[in-house]
Amino acid sequence: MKKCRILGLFGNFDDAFAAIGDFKNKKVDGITVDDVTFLSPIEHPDIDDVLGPRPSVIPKVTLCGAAFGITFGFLFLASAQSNFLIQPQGGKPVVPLPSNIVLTYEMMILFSVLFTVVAFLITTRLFRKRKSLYSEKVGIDQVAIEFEVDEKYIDPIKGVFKDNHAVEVREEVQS
Amino acid sequence: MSLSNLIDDWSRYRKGREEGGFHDYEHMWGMSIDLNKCIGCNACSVACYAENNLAVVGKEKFEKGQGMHWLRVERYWDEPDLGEERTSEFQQHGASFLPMMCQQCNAATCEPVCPVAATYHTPDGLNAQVYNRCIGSRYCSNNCPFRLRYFNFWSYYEDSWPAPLQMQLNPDISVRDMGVMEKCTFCVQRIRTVKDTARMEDRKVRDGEVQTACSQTCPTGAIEFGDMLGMYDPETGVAETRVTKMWRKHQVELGKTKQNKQTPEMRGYRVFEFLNTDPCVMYLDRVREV
Amino acid sequence: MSVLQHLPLGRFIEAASRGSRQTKQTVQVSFIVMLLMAAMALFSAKVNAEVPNAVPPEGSYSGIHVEQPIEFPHDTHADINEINCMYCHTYARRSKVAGIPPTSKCMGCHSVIATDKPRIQKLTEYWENKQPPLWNKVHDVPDFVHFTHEKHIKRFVIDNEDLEVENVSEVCAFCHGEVKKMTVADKVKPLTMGFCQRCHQANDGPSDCWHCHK
Amino acid sequence: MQNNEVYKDINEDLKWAQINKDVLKSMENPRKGYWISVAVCLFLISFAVVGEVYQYNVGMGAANLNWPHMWDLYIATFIFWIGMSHAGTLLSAILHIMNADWRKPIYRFAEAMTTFSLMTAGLFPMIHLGRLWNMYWVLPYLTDRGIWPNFRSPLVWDAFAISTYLTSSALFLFIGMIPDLAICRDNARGWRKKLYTALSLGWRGDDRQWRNFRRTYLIMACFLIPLAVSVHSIVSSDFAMSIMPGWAVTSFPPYFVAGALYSGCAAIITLFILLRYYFRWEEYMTIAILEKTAKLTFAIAMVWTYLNLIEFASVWYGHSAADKEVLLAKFFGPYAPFFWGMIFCGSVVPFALAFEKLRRHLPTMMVVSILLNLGMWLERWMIVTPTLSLSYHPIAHDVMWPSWVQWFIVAGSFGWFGLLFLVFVKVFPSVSMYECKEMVLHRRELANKEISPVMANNPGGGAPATGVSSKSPGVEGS
Repeated sequence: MKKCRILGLFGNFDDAFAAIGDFKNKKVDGITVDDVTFLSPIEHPDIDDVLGPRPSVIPKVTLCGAAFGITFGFLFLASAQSNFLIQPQGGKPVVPLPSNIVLTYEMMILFSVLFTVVAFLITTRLFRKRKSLYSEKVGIDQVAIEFEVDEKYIDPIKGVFKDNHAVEVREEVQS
Repeated sequence: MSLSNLIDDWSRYRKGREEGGFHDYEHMWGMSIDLNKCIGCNACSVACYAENNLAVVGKEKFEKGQGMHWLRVERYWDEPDLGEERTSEFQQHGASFLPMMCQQCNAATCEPVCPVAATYHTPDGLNAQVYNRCIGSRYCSNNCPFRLRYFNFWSYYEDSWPAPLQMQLNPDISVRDMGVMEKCTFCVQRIRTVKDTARMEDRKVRDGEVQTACSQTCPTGAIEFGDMLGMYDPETGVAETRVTKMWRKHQVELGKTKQNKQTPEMRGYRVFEFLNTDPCVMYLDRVREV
Repeated sequence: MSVLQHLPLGRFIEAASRGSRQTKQTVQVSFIVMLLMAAMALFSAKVNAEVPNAVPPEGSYSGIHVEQPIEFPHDTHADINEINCMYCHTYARRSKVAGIPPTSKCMGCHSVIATDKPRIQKLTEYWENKQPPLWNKVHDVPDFVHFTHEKHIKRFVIDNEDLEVENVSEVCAFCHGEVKKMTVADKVKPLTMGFCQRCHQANDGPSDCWHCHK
Repeated sequence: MQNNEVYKDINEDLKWAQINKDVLKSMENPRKGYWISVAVCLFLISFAVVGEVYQYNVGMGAANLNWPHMWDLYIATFIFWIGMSHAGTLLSAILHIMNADWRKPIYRFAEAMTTFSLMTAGLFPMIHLGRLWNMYWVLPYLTDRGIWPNFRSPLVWDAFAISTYLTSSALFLFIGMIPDLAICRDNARGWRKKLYTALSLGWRGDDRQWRNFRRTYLIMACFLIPLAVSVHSIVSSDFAMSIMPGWAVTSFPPYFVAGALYSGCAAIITLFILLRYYFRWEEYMTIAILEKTAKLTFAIAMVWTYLNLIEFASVWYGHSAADKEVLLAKFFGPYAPFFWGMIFCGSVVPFALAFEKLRRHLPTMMVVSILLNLGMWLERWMIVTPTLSLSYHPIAHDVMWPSWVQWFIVAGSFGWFGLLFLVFVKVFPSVSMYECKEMVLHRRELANKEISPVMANNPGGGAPATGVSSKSPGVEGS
């Protein structure tokens, strides 16, 4: 049993959506819509309707970032200030809240943004090795459907691609 | 830690402000300047130059406004009397003089704005300027309503003290270089010396022991300097100093934005009291015959 | 002193738990803070046995060697012959600077002692020419630092009842290193602000900037 | 129908391959005009370098600063550039959240402008320091000396806010550019190939990437808006937190934010026209988009004018003698020409934007936008300097004009910004390709709906509902 990758290029979104619809309707046994990887030059507004909901953890990570920013920011400032030996003198507060609120606010935004970006880089798997099955056409004006499946599904998938006017089909056997 | 400490400090601060804005002070140095006695001779200013290693910038730079005189004697010319024409710039009564040195505000506006905390309040109630911490953002001077902070716009020490004049520099105070803010310190080097001597002798500082260069030099004795908290007296314990007596007599109190004077004819006032900076220098208004 | 002092939170916790500033401090020490304190106790440096009631400052410095006109052997004087530091550096206990002894003080002994040694002969030459040897400064701090020997000697030697004055070199060693083991003095302590600051914190020295900078 | 063409934000018949081609073309073969611009920028920078080296060595006196003029053009120009940086946030973040898709062809360069003007602005607090070599003391770094920056100081808030803003906006620019960098990677050769391969981080446009990309972009936009507002209000607190007359104004934070958006919009119009002219981007930077930007600018100009009037009124009825004196000095004193110049440029000139004929005329718009920017720069100068000249203490009343060093450095900052921007347009796609495609798709769907609602309701009907059709030339070749 070898793992294979297969990619079908389509000339427009409608053909590709029709193909996904076919997979959804179980035209190929053992393949569901969750196996579909959809490559496109833009994010089509209807993509969620077609592929079904797929969750993203990014908002949660952002929330963590904001919480971390607030706690770390305030604790960092407060610890720095109460270690600052000359500050308690002269009847001034050791931990001045008004200015700490301003600075904590900035720290919250900074850490939220940083956490979001890091989460983005991880969840999109941008640092993985690039897969060979990639068409530059996706960057221009074509859309593609990709599967990573067992060898035996190759032919039925190819059939569905052909039925839906795929412009080009590529496949690759993993070593 | 921490949370209780934080809350404690915070409430301490609030309370402190209501009680007049200062507490836990070892001293609270203050001044009283009698403008009736001031004759505008500028001796105080000269003494300050000599004591504090002030740079002499030269006529050209002084005219550009880059001079550094920690103590400046300001001259004000009166308006002509009612119904009279102004005949010349100089009025017959002559000028009024106002010697201005750093007012050592207890709620100083220069302190919170310094980004590196080079200026802060000492336990002596002084408004400190740490030259070697200053990065020269000049925000403090911009936020000083009295404009009593001076900046080293150039590097002066080579021109100011050509050899062998550098030998007359006061070793107890640093020579400031380019890019540093500086101001009157109430002659902190003298205060420190006296305090150290007192500590070495295991006693307290006595009234009149510390003298600033200006008050020492003033030929008419217009400038009084002393501790606003009162001072140790070998006979009676803590006693009022001459300065506190002055302040009490003229019914000026620290920590107030508006003085509640029982007898309005008493002459004491503080400059820009309404700005709530709580300066430690009281002036006694000049009385003149009209 | 603890390792924690080098971390912002650690110093925060430590300063808070010590309650250094507040007299009426009510400290709420949580379980974690207690654990941290136990860790601090493990890591904290020992109080110097030779100098009671004092915590020596931490820090070392790769000493730079300063050439002197005469290689004065500190070890011979202070270690072998056990001469008190303050016998020659008299001014340490009464002024800001410790002072270099005048040549007359050297000659007080060396007009009779060890006159055959080449260094002593060199010294005698200076003495006879009425010229002081131009010693080079080893322990130099910037001009904006106003260090006073007097106050430190008072705190660690004179006011320190448990210390015998014979052991003063241990106090000097806080900042000058083991000079009595050196010949020509080298700078072996960093003498940076952090070095001063750590000692001030450990020994409750003043933290007001204007004590040293003015 | 023909007449309607000019009112369209983008032509829906635009081929997607054409978009790629047009944008990628802008990154190749600099023309003569480009090199001349680079030379001009380098020339300006060299002025600034001369000024700064001189000032660094002899002291701040070289800038003709004096007592009481401790700040002058440096801080004014600093606020100007910080203000300029709000353009990108406005166009890319606020309009993104509000779903205004006409922003799509022009937001990329506005974002770049944000980052570069922040990089320019960040230089000024350093330049104005008396001891530049110690500027890192403002940052809260760990040191064994037990000293920290003074967290109460608005200047430290500035350091926090600006570094946060710079980080966030640079990341925002970069994240938004990743899909376009992938396109560049597919088409580039040589060193560019390596650069884009590294920068595009292996983007291939699968659905997981797009989904997370959209979320990230939206979240960052949501954070960038309050950040931008806080940055300029913190900059305003440099003044508003003081007690000086003319500075301690409660309305400064909104006033500064409005001024920032204003100058940012004006700068967008300037660069819009320049880019459209240089790269022949009539298809993307359409007159219709320019009009919308101009209307936005006009609205913000009116807000700014209103806040100005409010400030005058509150001073006038506030009965503070010193405040009133500073205000009168602005009106009639030595700074009056600059003050009235600011009022003219900032409040009168924008009325040109109220006329459709002028809005659609590019040379006029160019002149207007430059005048608006000039007005905004004067505004900052008029905030900083008159207060220093005429504060509480009468003995410190003085007028001082900036020296050549200050003017050189201010001019050099424009060169520095220009150089960064010029490098950007040649190395990175300054029009967002994927978002133009989205825009085309969106417009086409709208158009189809208008033409035949039956077809639009029946997506499986085989109509060319997207920008790509099987008959497009790109597909036939394969």
